[in-house]
Amino acid sequence: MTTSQHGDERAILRTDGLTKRFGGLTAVDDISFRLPAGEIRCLIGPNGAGKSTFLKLVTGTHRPTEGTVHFDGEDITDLKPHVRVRRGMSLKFQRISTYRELTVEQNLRVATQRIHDGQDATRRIDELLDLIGLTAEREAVAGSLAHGDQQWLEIAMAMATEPKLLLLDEPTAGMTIEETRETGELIQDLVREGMSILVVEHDINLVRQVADRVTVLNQGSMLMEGTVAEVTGNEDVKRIYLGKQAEGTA
Amino acid sequence: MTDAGGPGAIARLRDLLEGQNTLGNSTRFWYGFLVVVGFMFVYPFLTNPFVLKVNTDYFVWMILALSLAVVWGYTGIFNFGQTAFFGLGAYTFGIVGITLIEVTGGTNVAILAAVVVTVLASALLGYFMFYGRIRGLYVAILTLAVALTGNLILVRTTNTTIGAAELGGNNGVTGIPSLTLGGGPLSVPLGITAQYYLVALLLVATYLGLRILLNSYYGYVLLAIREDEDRTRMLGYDVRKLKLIAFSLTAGLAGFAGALHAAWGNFIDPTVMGLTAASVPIIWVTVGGRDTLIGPLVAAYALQSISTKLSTVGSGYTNIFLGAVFVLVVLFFPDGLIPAIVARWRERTGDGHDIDRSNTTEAEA
Amino acid sequence: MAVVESILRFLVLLLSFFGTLALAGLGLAVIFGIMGIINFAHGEFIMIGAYSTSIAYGAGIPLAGAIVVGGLTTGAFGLVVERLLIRHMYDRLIDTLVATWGLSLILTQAVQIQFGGTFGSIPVPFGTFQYAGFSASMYKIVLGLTALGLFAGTYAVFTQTTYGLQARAAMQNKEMARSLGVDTGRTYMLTFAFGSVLSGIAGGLFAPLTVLTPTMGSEYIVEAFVTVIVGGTNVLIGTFGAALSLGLIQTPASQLFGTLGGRVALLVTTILIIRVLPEGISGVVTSD
Amino acid sequence: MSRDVRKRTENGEKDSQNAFNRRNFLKSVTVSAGAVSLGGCTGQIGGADGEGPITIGTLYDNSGPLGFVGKGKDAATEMWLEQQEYELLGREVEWIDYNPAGDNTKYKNLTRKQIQQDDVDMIFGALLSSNREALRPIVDENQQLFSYNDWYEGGVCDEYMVINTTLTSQQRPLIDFMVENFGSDYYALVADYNYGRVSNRYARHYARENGAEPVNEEFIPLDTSEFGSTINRIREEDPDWILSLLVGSAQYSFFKQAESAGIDLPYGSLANIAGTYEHVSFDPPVMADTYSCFSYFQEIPTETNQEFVENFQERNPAYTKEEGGYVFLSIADAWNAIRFYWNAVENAGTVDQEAVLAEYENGLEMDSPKGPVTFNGETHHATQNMWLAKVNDDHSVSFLDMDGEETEEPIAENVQTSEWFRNQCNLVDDSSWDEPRTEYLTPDEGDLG
Repeated sequence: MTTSQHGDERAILRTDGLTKRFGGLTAVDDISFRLPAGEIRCLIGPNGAGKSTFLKLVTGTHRPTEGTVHFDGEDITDLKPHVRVRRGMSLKFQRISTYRELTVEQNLRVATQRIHDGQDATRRIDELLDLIGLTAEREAVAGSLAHGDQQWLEIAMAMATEPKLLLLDEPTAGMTIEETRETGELIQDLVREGMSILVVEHDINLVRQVADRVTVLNQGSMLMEGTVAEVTGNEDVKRIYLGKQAEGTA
Repeated sequence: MTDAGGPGAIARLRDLLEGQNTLGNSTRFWYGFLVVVGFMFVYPFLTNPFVLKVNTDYFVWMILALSLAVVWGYTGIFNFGQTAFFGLGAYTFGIVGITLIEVTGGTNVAILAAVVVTVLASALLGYFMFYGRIRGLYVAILTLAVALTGNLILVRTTNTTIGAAELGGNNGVTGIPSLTLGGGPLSVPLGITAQYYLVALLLVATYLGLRILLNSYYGYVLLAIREDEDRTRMLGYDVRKLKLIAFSLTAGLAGFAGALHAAWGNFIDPTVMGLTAASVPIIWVTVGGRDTLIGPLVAAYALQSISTKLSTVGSGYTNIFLGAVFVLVVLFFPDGLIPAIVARWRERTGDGHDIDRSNTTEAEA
Repeated sequence: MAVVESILRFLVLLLSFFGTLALAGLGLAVIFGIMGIINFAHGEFIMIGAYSTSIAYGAGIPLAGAIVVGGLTTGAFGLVVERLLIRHMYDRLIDTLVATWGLSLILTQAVQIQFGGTFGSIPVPFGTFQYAGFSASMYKIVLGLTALGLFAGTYAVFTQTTYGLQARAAMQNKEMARSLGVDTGRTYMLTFAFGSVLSGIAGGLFAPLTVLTPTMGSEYIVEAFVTVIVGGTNVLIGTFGAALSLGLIQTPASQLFGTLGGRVALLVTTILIIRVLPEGISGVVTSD
Repeated sequence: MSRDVRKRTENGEKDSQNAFNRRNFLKSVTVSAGAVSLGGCTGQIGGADGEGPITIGTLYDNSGPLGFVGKGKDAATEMWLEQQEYELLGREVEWIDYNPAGDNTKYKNLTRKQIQQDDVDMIFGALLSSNREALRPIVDENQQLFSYNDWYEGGVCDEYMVINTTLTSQQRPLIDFMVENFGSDYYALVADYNYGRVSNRYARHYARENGAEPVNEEFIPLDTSEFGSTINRIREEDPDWILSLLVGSAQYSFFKQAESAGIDLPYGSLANIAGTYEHVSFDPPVMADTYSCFSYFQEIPTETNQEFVENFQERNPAYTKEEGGYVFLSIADAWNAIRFYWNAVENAGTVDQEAVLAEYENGLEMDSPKGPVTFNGETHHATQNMWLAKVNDDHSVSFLDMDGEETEEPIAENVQTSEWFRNQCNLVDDSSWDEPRTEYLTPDEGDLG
């Protein structure tokens, strides 16, 4: 278990002994995690490894049974989700959650209007539309967009709150290879702008393309952490991914 | 290409009033709007006092329709008991009005009291519901249960007197003062025509005010809450607090309309909180169109005047006709009449969208 | 003996409140549970059941048979309504609410025009239940037991028949059921008809106890609504649990504070239960 | 940072999106403009007095819970107008019949419409007290002569209202009879709204004058149809008889449930049989042993009444026993109301409302299905005979005198309003057309002394 090279105080996100139990089941088991500012971290692990629950503990949707969460140096364990967002955190949901019956512009305006108002909000919307190539779809109803476009729209909405930390929950689910690659490029652009990104992802191509470091979860606890090369070469990781098929059940 | 070079002020005003969230953003709409408002203000010279008096009440019901259009149509909070707040406003106005009419001579305090009491009561109920994570159909049933309990209590107030007002149980409160203009010694009770103009003015002001609200920051937030509360929470909005605010302010508007109704008829009785009364505004908003303001307005006016018209025919068929209207509209115009008419109009004229974007380069039709 | 008498009195009262709530609510619950829609004309379906039972009884059919006739007539009527109206608005809760409200206005007025103010009544059968100084209407007891019987019958339909299997599948997850080849359209049609039969039978059972008027449906709509909503989406467990708990509260309340006390207690309990159990009773029981 | 990551233009289906152009929006507002005028209809000028048609307005529910009552009153009004061939003082009579359907706001609007637009000479209307109280301010404001003729708890002292019906205070003989023949402990079942509560106050007062006391007074919400707890309570209290002030089809189910629960106490009813004919709707013996005191029953044995009932049932078969109907009190009251008006107009020789009211006030007298009735000028209420009916085991009705013997005579003749009300309300001396008294008096405990 290698500790991160950067000092704790520069960590944008830090969890200490984070645990979540649902009745008998321990979904997240004593995870101490550091995400340095400006890093793209991928969180991988087989289904049921606790990735989503961990994310929900970070966003505040669930309250931890034990342990604390620190964001940009502040203890946010007891803060409500919307307050954490105002502190600079933003989430793209696992299930596509654009406002399906509202137009693309209305979707983006809801996201940006808390930061910018009036004209510069419109300017910001135009930039975002241009960035994700949906300028022509401005008036279209979000629900009518293609699957990939909807994922992009929601990523743009998450970016629109100009967060310090962007949480992406399987952002490329249902995307073509080409679209996945383009998503990777977008993520790298964002980091260059100073944003830290935590991506929960299965698609190994995206992980290779974007990840600075990778954290592997298995059955609720942290199996290992390291660069893409270290992780993909590691026997344990192979076992929990490949071995699982061999043994049949987890 | 903005519209025909109106002075900056009009353009700024239109920018406030218009937006994606409300129907009617083109110049022709505003011309039509001005024609209707003009007709409303010329109407007293064309007809007799009876028709004015009846139309004044329709305008009051239209304000109630607007309040439900915002809380349910736009915010998605299915408030089945909005008429309970309408009734609460009416009763508060009646009690305070009767008690103070000699003292202050005016009804301004009574109107204020009606709105304040309704906002507080609804804030209490709203806190009870939204901070208890109650959603969807359960909000509807809970608000309906509150309305029915209100009805049950009010029917028993046969010999209860609050201030100088006898609640009169099933017979309701009588002798409620009409609206007076100004306050204190110089307050003047309004005649039928004056009441008509005042309520017409209040209706237009409420409509335009809500247009501005719905196209502003809050309008987008309300729509977002209706569509997906979790997504909205993760964009940094305190959803529970915003729902509570939306719920109590629209209830206050309903209470205000209730006060106007009590002043209009100098009377209010517990049936205003019954099951039948509770479902009527729901039907206006559904028939008119759930995510518009104009839909419920037109539906409220049309259905109330048709219902009165039919009762003068003395036929027992009023309910059959109204029932048939509800069934057919929901069957053939699921999104409501007005959106259907607009959609059909757009198909015929090939209009993509009626958004009057000043920066689109297309030629003005 | 006084203790036995008051226990019996409490039980009979509980049985009659439970019976009324359960019978009024079951038909509505079946439709709400499986199709996710509220039939606002449910009261008028009960009225149709009562009227057709009264007509059958008047034609000489014994009460039990007349009630079955009432149930089947209402079922047939429900089928027609489903095919003409409800079929076009599955899963659209608000639209079905308004459409069925329109239907209820039409039905009440049509029956008023056709049959006038009040309609032929049925005498209360079975006389009086006597036990050591305690006497109660035997029919009330039979009513409560019949309600239990109907629950058992509904349970049997849901567990033993293919329709029941498909209905429960559609209730759990409509898309999944459809992908497994369940013709939800047909299942919904049968569900609405089945719910209507239950409402009709309830109407037939209530007929002897009350006066038949076009507006009699409104007496039951609030009870039915409250029972179904407090019960939650699971048809059997929810409705049964709600009818029992509300009955348990309404019984002492009405004994202590009279009928008004019972009525206020019912509404206040509903408000509290919804607050404590946002998904209703079945939310608690079925959520693992 | 606007790097066009996605090559949109290559993808064909995006271009098919039709280009935006600003189109104007339908003048949907014209729909609402049209509707605005829908509500308006130009005024008709009613016959100024002296010539032109006489217009009579009626406001009785044709639908809703009391639809059957309103329809009965309309049928009685129509029978009379047809007998008069729609002619009065040699002038044509126009009948304007609206259906407020039990909605108080509609009562207000339609009253206003009949007064201001149809310019009616007389209005007959309102069933519940709440309907009357909703429209009374409009009647007073416009000085419109108005006949209220449905049984109520009494107390209206209004210059412009003429009332002919049964008042609770006139039903005193029932209480005296029940206490005398059955005992002094009674259980009161009171419909929980104004009529029930005020009538109960009268009943309790008369009972106490006879030394009787209610063992319990239960106030029951109008839409209650489940009486298990009430029946239990009655059995606990074990009263001598039951006072019924039950109103509404829901509450009548008490009788059936009590019957099947083995309660066989005599019922003294101030609110059943005459107006709502439970003895016809229910099968025997549910209503057996019920005593009711009203000014009118279909079974009243006088020759005038039998003739009236035959005529009415012949024209309206729905009200025959075979069709489960009954010629109930409200029908007879409506019949008397329009005939009082006819007499007053014929005496006054004009339809000028103030003159017609003057005729009412100096006392009209006429025979009627109820027997002879006179109109009391001071109180604006009718004075009439009261009949005490008993429902036998086979639900037939027989009339009794104070000692319970069968009779063909009313139990009390020329019964006026209560003494308390007569002292409070003298519309001849202390009220006039232009300085009117328009009150609604409710007796408190002490008032009925």
